[in-house]
Amino acid sequence: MANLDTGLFPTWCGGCGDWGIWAALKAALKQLNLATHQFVLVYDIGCSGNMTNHLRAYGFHGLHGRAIPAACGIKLANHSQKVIVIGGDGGLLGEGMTHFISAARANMDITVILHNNQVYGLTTGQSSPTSMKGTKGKATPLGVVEQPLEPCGFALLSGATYVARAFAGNIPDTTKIFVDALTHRGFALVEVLQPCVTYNKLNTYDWFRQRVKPLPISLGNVYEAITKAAWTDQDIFTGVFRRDETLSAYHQTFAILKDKTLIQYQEKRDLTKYITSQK
Amino acid sequence: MANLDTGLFPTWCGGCGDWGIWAALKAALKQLNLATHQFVLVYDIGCSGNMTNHLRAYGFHGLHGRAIPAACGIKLANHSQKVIVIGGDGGLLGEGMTHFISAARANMDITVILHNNQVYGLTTGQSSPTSMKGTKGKATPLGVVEQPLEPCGFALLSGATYVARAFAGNIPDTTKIFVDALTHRGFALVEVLQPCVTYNKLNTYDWFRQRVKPLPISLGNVYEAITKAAWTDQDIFTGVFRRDETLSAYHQTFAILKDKTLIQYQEKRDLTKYITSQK
Amino acid sequence: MPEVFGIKIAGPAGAGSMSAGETLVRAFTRAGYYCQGYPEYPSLIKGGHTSYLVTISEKPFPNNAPKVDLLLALTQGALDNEHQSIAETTHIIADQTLKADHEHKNLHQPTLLTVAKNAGNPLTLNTAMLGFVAPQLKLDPNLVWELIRQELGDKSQTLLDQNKAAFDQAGQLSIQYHLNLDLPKAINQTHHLAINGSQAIGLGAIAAGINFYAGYPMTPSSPLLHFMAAHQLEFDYLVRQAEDEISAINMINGAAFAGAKAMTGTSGGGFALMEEGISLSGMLETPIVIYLAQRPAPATGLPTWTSQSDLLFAINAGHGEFPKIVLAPADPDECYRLTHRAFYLAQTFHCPVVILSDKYLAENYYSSADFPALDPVPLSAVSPPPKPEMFARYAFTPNGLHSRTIPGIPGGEYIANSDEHEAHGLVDESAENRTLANQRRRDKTNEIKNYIPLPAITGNSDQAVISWGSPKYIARQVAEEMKMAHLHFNHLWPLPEKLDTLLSGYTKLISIENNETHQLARLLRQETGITIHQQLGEDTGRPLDPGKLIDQIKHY
Amino acid sequence: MPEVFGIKIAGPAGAGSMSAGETLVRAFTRAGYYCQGYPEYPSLIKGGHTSYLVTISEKPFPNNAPKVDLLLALTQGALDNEHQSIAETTHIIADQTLKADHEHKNLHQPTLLTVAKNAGNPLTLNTAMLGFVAPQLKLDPNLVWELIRQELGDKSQTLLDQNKAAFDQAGQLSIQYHLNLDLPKAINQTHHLAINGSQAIGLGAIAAGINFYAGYPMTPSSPLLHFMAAHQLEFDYLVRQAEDEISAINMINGAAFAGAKAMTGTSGGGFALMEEGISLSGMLETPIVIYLAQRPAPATGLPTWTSQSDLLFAINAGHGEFPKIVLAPADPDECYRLTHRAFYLAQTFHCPVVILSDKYLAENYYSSADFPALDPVPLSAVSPPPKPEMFARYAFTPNGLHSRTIPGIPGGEYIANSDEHEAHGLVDESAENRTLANQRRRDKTNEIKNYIPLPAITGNSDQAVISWGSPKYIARQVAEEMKMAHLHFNHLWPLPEKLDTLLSGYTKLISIENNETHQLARLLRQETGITIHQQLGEDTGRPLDPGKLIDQIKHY
Ligand SMILES: Cc1ncc(C[n+]2csc(CCOP(=O)(O)OP(=O)(O)O)c2C)c(N)n1
Ligand SMILES: Cc1ncc(C[n+]2csc(CCOP(=O)(O)OP(=O)(O)O)c2C)c(N)n1
Ligand code: SF4
Ligand code: SF4
Ligand SMILES: [Mg+2]
Ligand SMILES: [Mg+2]
Repeated sequence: MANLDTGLFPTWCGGCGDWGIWAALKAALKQLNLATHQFVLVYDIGCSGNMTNHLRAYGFHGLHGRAIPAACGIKLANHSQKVIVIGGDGGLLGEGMTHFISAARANMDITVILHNNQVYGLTTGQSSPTSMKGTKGKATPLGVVEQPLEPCGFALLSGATYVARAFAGNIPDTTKIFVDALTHRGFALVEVLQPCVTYNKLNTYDWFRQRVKPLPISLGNVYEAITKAAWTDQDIFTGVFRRDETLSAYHQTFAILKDKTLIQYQEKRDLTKYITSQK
Repeated sequence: MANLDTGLFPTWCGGCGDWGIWAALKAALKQLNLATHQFVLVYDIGCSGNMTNHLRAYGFHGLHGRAIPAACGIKLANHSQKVIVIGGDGGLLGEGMTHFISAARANMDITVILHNNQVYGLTTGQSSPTSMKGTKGKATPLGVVEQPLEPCGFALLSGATYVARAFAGNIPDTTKIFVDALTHRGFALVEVLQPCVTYNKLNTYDWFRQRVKPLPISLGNVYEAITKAAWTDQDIFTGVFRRDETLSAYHQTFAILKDKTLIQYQEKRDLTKYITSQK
Repeated sequence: MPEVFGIKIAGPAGAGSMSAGETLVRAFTRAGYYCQGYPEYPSLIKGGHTSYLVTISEKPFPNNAPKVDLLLALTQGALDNEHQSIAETTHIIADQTLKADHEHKNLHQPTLLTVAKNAGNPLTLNTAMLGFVAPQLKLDPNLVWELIRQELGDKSQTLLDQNKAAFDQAGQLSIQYHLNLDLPKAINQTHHLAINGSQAIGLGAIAAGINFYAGYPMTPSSPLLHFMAAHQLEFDYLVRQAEDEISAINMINGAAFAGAKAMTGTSGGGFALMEEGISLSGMLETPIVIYLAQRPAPATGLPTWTSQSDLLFAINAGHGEFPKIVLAPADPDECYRLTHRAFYLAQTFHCPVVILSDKYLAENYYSSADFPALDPVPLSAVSPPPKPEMFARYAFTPNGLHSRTIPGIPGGEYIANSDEHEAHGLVDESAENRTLANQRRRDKTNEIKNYIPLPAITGNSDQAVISWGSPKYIARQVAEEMKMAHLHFNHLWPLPEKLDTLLSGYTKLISIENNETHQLARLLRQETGITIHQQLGEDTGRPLDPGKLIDQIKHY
Repeated sequence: MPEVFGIKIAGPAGAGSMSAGETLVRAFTRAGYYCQGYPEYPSLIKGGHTSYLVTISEKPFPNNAPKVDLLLALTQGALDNEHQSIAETTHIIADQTLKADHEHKNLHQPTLLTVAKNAGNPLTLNTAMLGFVAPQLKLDPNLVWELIRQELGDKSQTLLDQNKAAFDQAGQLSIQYHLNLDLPKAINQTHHLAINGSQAIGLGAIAAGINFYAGYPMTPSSPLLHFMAAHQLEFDYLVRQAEDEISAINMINGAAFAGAKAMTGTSGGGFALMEEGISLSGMLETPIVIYLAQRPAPATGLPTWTSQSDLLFAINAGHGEFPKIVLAPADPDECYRLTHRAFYLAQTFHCPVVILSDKYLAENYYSSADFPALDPVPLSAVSPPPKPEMFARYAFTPNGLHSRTIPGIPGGEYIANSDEHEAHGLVDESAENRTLANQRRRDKTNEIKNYIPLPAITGNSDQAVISWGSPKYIARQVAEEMKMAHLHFNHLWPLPEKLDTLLSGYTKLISIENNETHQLARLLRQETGITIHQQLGEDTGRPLDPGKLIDQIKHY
């Protein structure tokens, strides 16, 4: 596998969980031995999405919240590409929640790496959909009223065929999960617990280390997985909540994508038959 | 309670489930004995939303998919109003899914009546987020690939404090549930199974009558409720999946809304203190 | 012989006046006429009054007939609703049981409902009407039945039999009637299409080699979505009904980045939601095509009526300044060619191309000359020699154009970056880089102008009527009757060089647009400094009335 | 004595150059100067180079000093990065350990880092720098410390003590230095504010009686969101961080319908998403205020830099044609008054009002005259006598204005209907009703024009510089130096009547805008037919340079 270096060095704060995710992703890509033209990285806008400038591969850095539809479009245009989404809780679960659910329901063959720092990092510290109740953000100084959104639960209820959680403080395990997710065929979510050392003073490395535990049991159905994926006061399980290879990925349901990618259809089209029918 | 008649008669197809919902809603409003200036009906765009012209009360017929945020704005401006959302599966769960989840998470004190006909009615028959797998719509002639979205499940996972399901073919029970939902304080979803006789030839009155059953047991926690709310091949339960009055509604968490509504604050504001601090 | 002849078929929504009207357009086209079919229906599913006006003529692209020569009323409501369109000379056909509000010398009341009922299905009334009227219109009943048969598609045999019975019995009934309708001359061509703007746009996209269409239903863009969906298997592309318009535009941005010829379509409200994604295309330089079918606004407006009120909205769509192309076809032939051209321009300039239509163009049926076969637009992508740096996708070039790669090409790696970026797509916020990037975008817009034709001119006069989009033939008729020249714009943005010279050659310019604020007139003044002397038009949801426009010009 | 004096403090993001810069603006304002503080920082959280330029003057609203007279470099990177801004005469203060790239006669290298370390916290370096520089700038150290103390807010006592120690020790160090800086004359006012555009807009909204602000974070509109959020308890309104911009605009439409004085704010990409909701406001006639803080685009662009490229985008926002007002303040005083006015206009005309600013205005600090106390804008709502029909909210009136009710008022029931509607809000798709509704909207726009002032004119000449928004004082400086008049627009849409007469009184018009396509110039030609002879400006993210503009005019 070629060099992933772009010559630009990340600007994340020292200690930011994004460093760990970056390291794990690079390690996973190396392990999978993919050439840099065989996959596309689709970045959302955020501190997470600023990884854009630090991986030398095909990259698409679109709009805040819209990485998933862009990724779906890329996948459908050329399904021989592995498509990986890098984004934050604000973008993927706030602005872009509809797309997250829709892509999961469709079992789009993309791997979504969710940098869950429970805050809007790049815009300097507002609360996010995963912020805990009571969190005081710059736009919610009276404290968040909402109950936090459960990314894994939502993915599971939407029918995501691969759902896992990792902790950015544990690079080896995160790498393993990335490798696993990247070899899944279908919609894969990896929620990475990502401490934001600058704007999230509650959910720190220590806080997570006290709670994070590997998922002890193997799970039965989706509803059980949803229950286990929920955070409790004591436990936040990491590991794989679902991996179901029995369902077709979205693109696999179309006969024309069986032997060719969509962009390989470049032949001239003969409209005569249709036109004649309109005479 | 005053007359709810506007002088315009609905244009729904004969036999459409919307007739039943209209009847049940009028009956519920009568039963609650609300005057027509004490509540606001917020309509989405769709066949469902076309109820706009047939209820003589304060009404807000906004944009496709955006009834919920408009309703939240109305509620926060004047929380002495009861705020009721009328919308379809396309608007509330497709275009507007992010808002649905957000309002539920916030426990906004609004009652959402979801006309679930599993199709885009007004735009003449495309598949919707709740269409069953394989459904052929005008824009999905090869059949829907997605797994159908579970409205009650999503509401429950989002933290909706009231979640119920009714069947438009059963007006008395639907009325009862409406009355119940309208007396709940907090986010209330009533999913109404609404046959669309014109564009949904699968999920007909008969089809539902074979499957619809009152929820047999009282439910434990939210995760159990999610499980029971899921449709199975045999059973589609109607009734109340959750009613939790212990949590504050969103507006109740703000001290300034304790004794006055937001729009009652019309006093002149003295900026001197702040301005002095900037000198 | 009159120049045009107008036939209106009216009934409640769901009673089949639309399909009967379309059948008449097809039948007359085959019979060698030029036709235009104009549907009117309210924004609801059932019950409201709907009508379909078929205008036939010996000349191409007739406008709506100024009066209804033949009214086919399916129900009492239809008859009542249409009382305004009944002139003294209008022939009316209505079932025997219906009551006209006053005496009409040309009221004909065969027992059509009885025929339909006898055929076993009262819903065959529209078919009975066609069976009755075909001989009176000198249409070959076999041809008309064949078209009805086609329209019924894969309906059940019972339904086919019922329709056939109704059609034949009504034809029998017709023998006793002699309406002696005064029809225009048929020119007896036999190769014309009967086609609407949506179909023609779809065919243009298919001919251009579209790979991916993502859309979300919205009147009046849905017919294109449905057309594209219906033909995906036949022509090897994919259609995705997206979860919303925002997803659709971002999906096609992604697909276009990956090499797909990609398109989306919507109407005003959906287009508003897509604007951020259009701006994205401007920054990433993805080749995308966006179809905007206009309807009266603001907000939900009049969803099933026509309008041209989104011109400046489309031209100024998306935050910031970036190259963008806006085209507006006026008839099926232009729809076909300009859509193909939209893909060509997108692949050439790597920018968003907007195709503006409206409900009138999207849903009207026209007799149209055959469409030429067109080659697909070649996919613009190169295979560069691998280098240590990434591919210089956004390198500075003299005319702002540059080659691109797509994922899968080794050595082509680059970042499509929505942040301002340097040649390889890496973020670069320096003033120097920004200045260069601005220049690249400006150069590109200037280069595009070389591809933009001046407006088409017909007629010779020092006074001219100007128009854009679907009212082309209305403006043409006005110009002809006023003995003025006619300048028609189908490339709306950017405007071509030398336009000022062209316009300043006229002593009087009159704009005709289906909007209230005279957007083309204002655009022309903005870009050329030339004032349009008389600015005409309104936005009532209805097509403009040539007679009224001529009056306004005469009384200026 | 120079007219202006420029002090730049530079360091990596997170090292406190921003807060130190703001402290200097406040200190100089209190010391009786006119100041302006201009921050520059990249779109990232940590590490990038940031700087803060403080310009002080005896005249109001100084533009950025043309050269840096005093550079305060916090780190080696800062010193290196700023080498371009160092002139021969520039005084530089940098820690002893730093190395300049070549000899500077005015390089001063006290042991500031040692001071900070001795104070127990190297992060107090910025405070040490202020302690050192205060005496050299003839600022009262007690005043400066007091301001730092304020800035530190509720930080821990340890941190306060560390900062105090660093400040005092650096002050001691300073005694040995005599930079003899040549400062402008102070005018010794004592009542001026040091305030940025975001705060001033927030105060205007609060004074107007805002009830509800819904927003979604986006640079450079976030400072307003944060300001509004911070002060909600104090001033009795509510702020909601919405799930996205679409929710925000629809929430304020709902809230405004229910009687709230409601506002949202965003930047270009978010504004794009709000356009459908702006069109909705046009149809429902809800009084809403939308704050659009511009930044360089397209797409994500340069998020933390300034631009004026969204003027036509804002004016043409939303599908369809409807009354809309666009205002653009240029300084804190205008921010305060025009925001108040925006609420007033919204309540008067029941239409969307857009306030355009940009990163420059939103984040720059200015010394500003005190803000006058303003009365709240009265809520427009009536209590009609109950009738059998609903309330005729959209009744036809001569000037397009009509009274409204809000939920809770018996007898006021009506439908705010996004479908075209009749007087009570019930759907009505007839041509007659649409014509009336169009007329109502047109009348309203015309009525609004009566409230729109002509541009403010300074200077007397037959040649004029024109500008809008934040470059006002840059254009003013250019006009003054060129001895031209200056026409400044802060009401951008609709444009006032008689503007053509005013403009045609000048023999030469020169536009100055922070964009590439000269949007105001084009708008003026569109609406008046008058061509702006020279169109200047660029969109590099940086404020325009008066010197360069003057050159361009001279070499035209
Ligand atoms: C339409 C739009 N709205 C808002 C923004 C501003 N914005 C940029 S990043 C961001 C939030 C990022 O939060 P998250 O996705 O959690 O990423 P993080 O920075 O925490 O990694 C926001 C709101 C934008 N760029 N576009
Ligand atoms: C932004 C936008 N997109 C699309 C539409 C077109 N549209 C109107 S109603 C509708 C779907 C309605 O489906 P649903 O919400 O299920 O309501 P139903 O008609 O089935 O009751 C759509 C797509 C619109 N009005 N606005
Ligand atoms: S602000 Fe938070 S998320 Fe962003 S780089 Fe710093 S630590 Fe990481
Ligand atoms: S189309 Fe369906 S949902 Fe709409 S009115 Fe008819 S039956 Fe009801
Ligand atoms: Mg985040
Ligand atoms: Mg529906």
